[in-house]
Amino acid sequence: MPKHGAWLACIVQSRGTSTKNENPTMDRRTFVKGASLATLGAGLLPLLKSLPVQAASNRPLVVALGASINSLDIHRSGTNRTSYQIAVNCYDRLVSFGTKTLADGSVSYDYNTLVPELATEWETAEDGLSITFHLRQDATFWDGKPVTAHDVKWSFDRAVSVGGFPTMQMKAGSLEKPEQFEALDDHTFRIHLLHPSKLTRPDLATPVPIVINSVAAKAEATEADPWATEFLHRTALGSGAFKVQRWDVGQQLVYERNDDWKCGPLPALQRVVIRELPSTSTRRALIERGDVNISFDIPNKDARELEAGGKLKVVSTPIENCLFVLATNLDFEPFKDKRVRQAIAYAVPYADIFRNAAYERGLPMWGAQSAKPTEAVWPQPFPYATDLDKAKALLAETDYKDGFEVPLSFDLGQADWAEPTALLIQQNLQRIGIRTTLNKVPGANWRTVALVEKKLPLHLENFGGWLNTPDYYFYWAYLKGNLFNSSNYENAEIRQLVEETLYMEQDDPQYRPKILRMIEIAMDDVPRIPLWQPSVNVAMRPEVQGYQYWFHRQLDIRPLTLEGRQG
Amino acid sequence: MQPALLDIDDLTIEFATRRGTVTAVEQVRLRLNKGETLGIVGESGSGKSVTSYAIMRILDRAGSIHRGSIRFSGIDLVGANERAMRDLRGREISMIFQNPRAALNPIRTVGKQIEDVLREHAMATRANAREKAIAMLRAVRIANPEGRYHAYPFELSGGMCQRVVIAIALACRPQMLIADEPTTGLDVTTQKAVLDLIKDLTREQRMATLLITHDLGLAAQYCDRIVVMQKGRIVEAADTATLFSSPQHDYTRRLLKATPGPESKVADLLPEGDARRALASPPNPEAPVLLSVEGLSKTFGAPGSPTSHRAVDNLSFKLHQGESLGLVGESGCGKSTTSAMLMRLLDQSAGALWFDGQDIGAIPSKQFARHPLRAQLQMVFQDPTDSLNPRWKVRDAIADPIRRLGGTGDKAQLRRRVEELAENVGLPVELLDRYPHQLSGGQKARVGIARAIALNPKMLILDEPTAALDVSVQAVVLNLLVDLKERLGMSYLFISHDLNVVRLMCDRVMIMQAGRLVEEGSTERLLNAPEHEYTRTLLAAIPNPPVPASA
Amino acid sequence: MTQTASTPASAAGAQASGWRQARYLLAENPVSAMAFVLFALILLLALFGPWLVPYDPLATYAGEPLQAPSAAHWFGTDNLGRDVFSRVVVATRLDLSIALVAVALSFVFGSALGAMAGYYGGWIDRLSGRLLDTIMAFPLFVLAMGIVAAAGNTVENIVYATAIINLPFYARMARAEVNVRRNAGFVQAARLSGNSDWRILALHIFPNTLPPMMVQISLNMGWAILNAAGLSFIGLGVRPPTPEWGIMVAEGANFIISGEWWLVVFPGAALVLAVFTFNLLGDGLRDLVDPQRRT
Amino acid sequence: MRVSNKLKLVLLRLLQAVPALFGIVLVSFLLTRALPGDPAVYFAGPMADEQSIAEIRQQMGLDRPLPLQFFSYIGDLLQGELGQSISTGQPVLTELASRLPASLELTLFALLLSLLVALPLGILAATRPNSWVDHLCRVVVTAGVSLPTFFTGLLLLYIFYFLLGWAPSPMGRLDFAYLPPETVTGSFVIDALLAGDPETARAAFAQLLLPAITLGLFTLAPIARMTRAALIQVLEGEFIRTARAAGLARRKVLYRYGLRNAILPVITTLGMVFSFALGANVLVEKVFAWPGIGSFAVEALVVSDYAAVQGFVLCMAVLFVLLNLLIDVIYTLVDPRVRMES
Repeated sequence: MPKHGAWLACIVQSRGTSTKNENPTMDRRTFVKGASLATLGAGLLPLLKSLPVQAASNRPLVVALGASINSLDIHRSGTNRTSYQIAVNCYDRLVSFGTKTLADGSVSYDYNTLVPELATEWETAEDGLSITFHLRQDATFWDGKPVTAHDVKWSFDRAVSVGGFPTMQMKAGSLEKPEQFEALDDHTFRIHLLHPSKLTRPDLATPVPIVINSVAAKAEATEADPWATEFLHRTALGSGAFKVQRWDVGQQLVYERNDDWKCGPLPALQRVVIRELPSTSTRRALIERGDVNISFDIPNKDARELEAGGKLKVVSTPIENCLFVLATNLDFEPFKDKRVRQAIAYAVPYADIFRNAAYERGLPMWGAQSAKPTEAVWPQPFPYATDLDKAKALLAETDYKDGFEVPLSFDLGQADWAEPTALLIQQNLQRIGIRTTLNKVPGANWRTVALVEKKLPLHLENFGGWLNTPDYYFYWAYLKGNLFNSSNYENAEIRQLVEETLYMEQDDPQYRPKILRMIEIAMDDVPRIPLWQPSVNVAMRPEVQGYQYWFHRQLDIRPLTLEGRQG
Repeated sequence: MQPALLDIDDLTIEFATRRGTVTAVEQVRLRLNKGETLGIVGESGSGKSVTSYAIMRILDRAGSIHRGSIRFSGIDLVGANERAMRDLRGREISMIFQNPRAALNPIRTVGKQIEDVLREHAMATRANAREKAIAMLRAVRIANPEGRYHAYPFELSGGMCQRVVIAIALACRPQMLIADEPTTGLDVTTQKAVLDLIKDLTREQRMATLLITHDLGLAAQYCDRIVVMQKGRIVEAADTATLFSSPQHDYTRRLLKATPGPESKVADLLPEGDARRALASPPNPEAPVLLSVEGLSKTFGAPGSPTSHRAVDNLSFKLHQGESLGLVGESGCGKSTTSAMLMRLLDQSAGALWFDGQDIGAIPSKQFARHPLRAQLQMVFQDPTDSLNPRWKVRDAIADPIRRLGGTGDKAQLRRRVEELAENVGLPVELLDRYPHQLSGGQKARVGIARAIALNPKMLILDEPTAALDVSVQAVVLNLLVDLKERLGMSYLFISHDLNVVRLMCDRVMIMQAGRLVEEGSTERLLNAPEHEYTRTLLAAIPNPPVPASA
Repeated sequence: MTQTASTPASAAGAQASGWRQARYLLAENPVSAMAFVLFALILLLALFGPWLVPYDPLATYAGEPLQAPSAAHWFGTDNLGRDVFSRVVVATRLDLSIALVAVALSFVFGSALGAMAGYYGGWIDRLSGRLLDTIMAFPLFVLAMGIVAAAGNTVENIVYATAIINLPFYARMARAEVNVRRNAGFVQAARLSGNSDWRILALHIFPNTLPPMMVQISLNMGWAILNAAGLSFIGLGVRPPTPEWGIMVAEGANFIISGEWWLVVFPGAALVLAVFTFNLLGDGLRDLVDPQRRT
Repeated sequence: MRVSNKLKLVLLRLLQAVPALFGIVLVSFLLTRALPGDPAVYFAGPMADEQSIAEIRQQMGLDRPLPLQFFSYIGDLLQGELGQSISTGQPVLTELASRLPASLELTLFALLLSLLVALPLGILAATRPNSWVDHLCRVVVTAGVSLPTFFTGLLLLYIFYFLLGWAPSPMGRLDFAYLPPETVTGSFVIDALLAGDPETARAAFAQLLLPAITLGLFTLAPIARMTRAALIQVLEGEFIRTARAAGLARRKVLYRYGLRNAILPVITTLGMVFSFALGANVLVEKVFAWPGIGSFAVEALVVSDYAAVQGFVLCMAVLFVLLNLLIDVIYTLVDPRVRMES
């Protein structure tokens, strides 16, 4: 237990320090210096060893992935999460997040630092209602065409117009209409804001607002398809650090370095192969045998065992703003009673779950000492721990002292953690008289029944917000009608608080108390019972360096290096 | 005396079965000289085929030569290894089997099959194999041998197939030919042609022949000497004339008697004093007509189409009460189709059927099953094994028609009736609770008869009722049928290809060829003074044993 | 070549009781004998399994998770500390039921359809032929998946799906077996005895098609279990925590690389043994019922 | 005359398959519509709200009544349009075209391996029925069919790749160090050989081996058993006795007379096994990351990817029809009697 506490403290602390650095714009010189250093580090070292490993240098970096890349266009509907890496590696945004070193020595993106990517600098207008970006002069698309503000305008217009996920994500940053975007000249771009929001700038660093080669794209557009979605679906038209050399759908994607990349230090790797390998066992065998360099997003069990094995580097980073929760549905009669929800919160065998489903990867989210939060951070442990007597006592106060029956559902696609968790919960609920039957819901159906129709009485859910603020999480998960509030939970005060804080800067003096109040209600009402904060686990061969954790949970291959090999 | 070509001494063959060892052949001795034809005659189970397999050393896995010696041209065949045997087979000793079509590889052209043997024994090279094969086909008198070379067995008639088998057997000019029931299942005319061919070819090549048959008449006609086997032992051996004129062994005498000849009566088939001997009363020409058939025809396939085939063509006849009418013809002549139509199992294409004054031809076969007249028209089937449901006990098989049509609901009464029927057909009552596979062929035939007469039908069609039976069993069954007819006053339509049996059983005979009636008349007249060419051919083809002198 | 030896003997052997026949065959064929013993064992476990096992098969933490086989846990423990031995034993009943019911269903409906098609021919035959063609032309495993996915993830649906995809095999077989007998002598005789078509089909012909069908049945039993296992492997099987061999193997397979072999080997062995037993039983049964093998 | 007759016969057979194909189209359409998932929800992406889902549903035509959807589906089919897979984002036709060769290569090779083992086993068992060889064969092939493929697959992988390192890394059809050869037949091994690139052929072959063995083990049993049964029956045939009595050599009797006659039921079995294996190697494909048609179908089914499932089923049905036709042709070549009947 103290171990987790310490870990938690570190993160809270690092977060605390970085929030002090308020200036989102970064000195350009600092950046360039950092960049040249990185280039030097990446370029010089391998040079010394280049001769003996010449033969091996043809070998690219190989990444094993469980999921499939189904599109090269993040704006297209139906594009899956795995495909977002194309947006990261092949396209540039105006800005990106900086990085920070975590307590365990691994490197993570830093939500609180924005660094230049296509834009070298940017300023917010006095009235706070527009942001002006100055683009680099030398950036070009792969076809040689310079990147201009018109490309940015077209790309942003596209993102807010195509509908579906990209439009939603843009909206989260209050970017809703094409009229908001203006190309002042070839290298100056302005965003007009509907209202000031703290989420606007970080939203620009997510994978969605990528800059597409609008000239080349428009050439492929048709009347029926004005945004060239069919073309961009299969062909990337970016300015990013890597080009797509080859894409065999369902098998592999090969990245090849764009040697003319200007928006950051030239990547050390020339070629990266993403292999799609559906079987976790196969992936484990491959990384252990050394036939792949990185196995991305591995199961918790493998992470623990491979780390213990000592031959591989395993990085497990708790996913920011993400929780695995046991969600109760308030449309289901017994769960309308808060005490029933609390009884369940006391019945959950947290430690067993953390040990046998999480394999102690991630952070525990139970056992807080006080029912009142003292830190305005999210997620944080809830004031519940396994206490069957208390659970029984609570349940006895309700109309359901003899228990009741309820199906406990989980997503088949998440069975690796959800199934053992569900089994352990099932057993403890049985002990307080709540009889559950386990219900595996196939992946396709899950979103429909759990999130859209919201009709699963009791289920395991894992929402994580890209934008790392508590209000953002609450917006999606605690407001009735919003997608990830699968509990149908509604609380007028929380709604009020979320509406007040959603656009509010985090340094606003009102922000902290409001967030604390929000969290306090969530802890008391517990429509969603946090189990633990999951982590994204990556196993790497020792020669792989430079891995960074990103909120989008995709591999950013740009900073990676292979030690002892020429890029 | 010159050394025999084949010399078998003290041959004993045993089979390992699940109930221990069974001796199939015991202490057999026989000799066969060059150019001689020896007949081995016996009923099923006598060990005659096993003996021949032992000579070829092609006994199946369970069988083994327990004792004795087989010497061929001085070579010890019992001790010879497989390689040596292979050299002998086909080149020195050849064998032909019954059921010629099954004896040929169905998916290889007959020419190739002859070539296989020639090439195996180095009697032909790749270059001249084809030519030699065609020569062989010509030698067995197959017309258009060049064309037939490419034929597959299914494209040839049964007789032709047997000629091909003979061609294979004789291709390498062996010294000895074993013919194991070579004509069983063939029509009489074909049988004669095939046997004549064998006789001619073996004589030409001075080959020794071992003819294995159940038919004494056949053996008499083609063999120089005959050995008679019973239950694995040789009971008598003599030259043909001696055997028929003065049979020594009891069994031989019984066999001779049971074989129908041109002069015999039904009762003669059984030994004198046998209680089962039956006497047929003379026909009564005054008896009323029971069944009247007019213009009966059956066409298969859509009329006018090239596949359409007229199986029965404009058949008309009458059957009187108490009469026994024979219907004779070779395979494919339309006998079975006719009987199916008469039985109302098959709808006719044209023609009228009057039975006992009722127009039964107007009743569709589908509806006849529950018709009151169903009980009056019954049938005894050719194959007693096939006609009994293997999963029904004998008792249930006999009781089935009574249950369905006899209206007997009372169990005890039914039981009594079944036992009475069993007694009537001479079936021991204790066999009633067995399954068909536990009965012998003769017993099965009796069950079939008992079932057919269970409802006291007025008319019985007997479709080759004894074709699958040994002669001694046939003798008993034929007597039984005569006896039943007398006692129950039935009319018989007796379908057969065996004119000798028909002569015994029938008052009148009809000869059928290719769906048409070619000749009809009283048995006496038709068999003694046939008018139609076809009838004469049929008669000429029957192998008749010499009349035993002692009879 | 056996004809000479067998024909006269068959009458003498009439009294050979079924037992003697069975004993002889089993002695002659030790593999079949083994299969019968194994089948008895499986039946025993299916009937009494829940009372024989040392632990509650559903209880987590019956021991430490992921322990290798030991005296306390013969087959080790799984990732939630459940006793693998208890789970394997208790699963027998469910697996056997799935196999039995699925096969029984496809047998009953398949053979009824096939028998009618074979007996009547004509449009019934053509219609059922088309229907079977349609089922056969489906990739069977995907059809089973589709049915279970569409109808819901329950044991009943798994059984129905398995029954449907096996149906054509029985129907074809029944059709062929009936077809060759529809004009057999004993059928003609039955017609002469005044039996209706239905009676002939049901009482005369159908019982005779049983021996080859028996073999098919026993072979399919194993196949049915494998089918359920395959469905489990892709997450469409029996719902947890119910122990079922297929799921256990499917989940256990993920532990092969990490070295926890007992999670897959024991349920896998049970599955193999069961399928194996059914397959061998099929051969044994054919020997028993095949009249040609009787002397 | 003869040739045109044959052609007519083939066309007739294809025509006869039309009702079955229509049945398949209808059943697969209804089956996919009965699947619980909502493709619009899936397609709309993780953050979509109800409005955007409704928009997408309309775009995909899923808001229209079923019969209308069916007719437009049939209309598309007749134009050769199979639709687009929502899960992979590719036209179904493209997916099938790229994945079918992989499945066919795997299945055919597995069957070849299986035949190479099963035929001799079957022959051995048939020539010595009820001997210890026979029993051993029985045990071996039964064990093969009793092992779930995903179990054998992972076990083989564990032993031959993970522990021994003999097998290449199980990463699909070809290691990324090699470029896939130009497509001629669709089989990497053959295409690489045709392109004169033995190195790539060898690599592709190495990738193929383990999954093929896994699948082959499973198909061993039906082939071996059918060979045994058919051969025993043929060897009891009278023409075999004739051949023996004519002194033909043992081998000639066994192969030219016995096996050639026994091969017909084996071919039928082979056809059944083939179509079964092609759909059922889903599990093998998953373990060996084989980009085949089976895993595609399963993924599609799990996400209610209508077009993909329907396309797959139709593709398999067409294959099935063609396969049966091929078997008929083989039958006619082997058995002259069939020629006659037709």
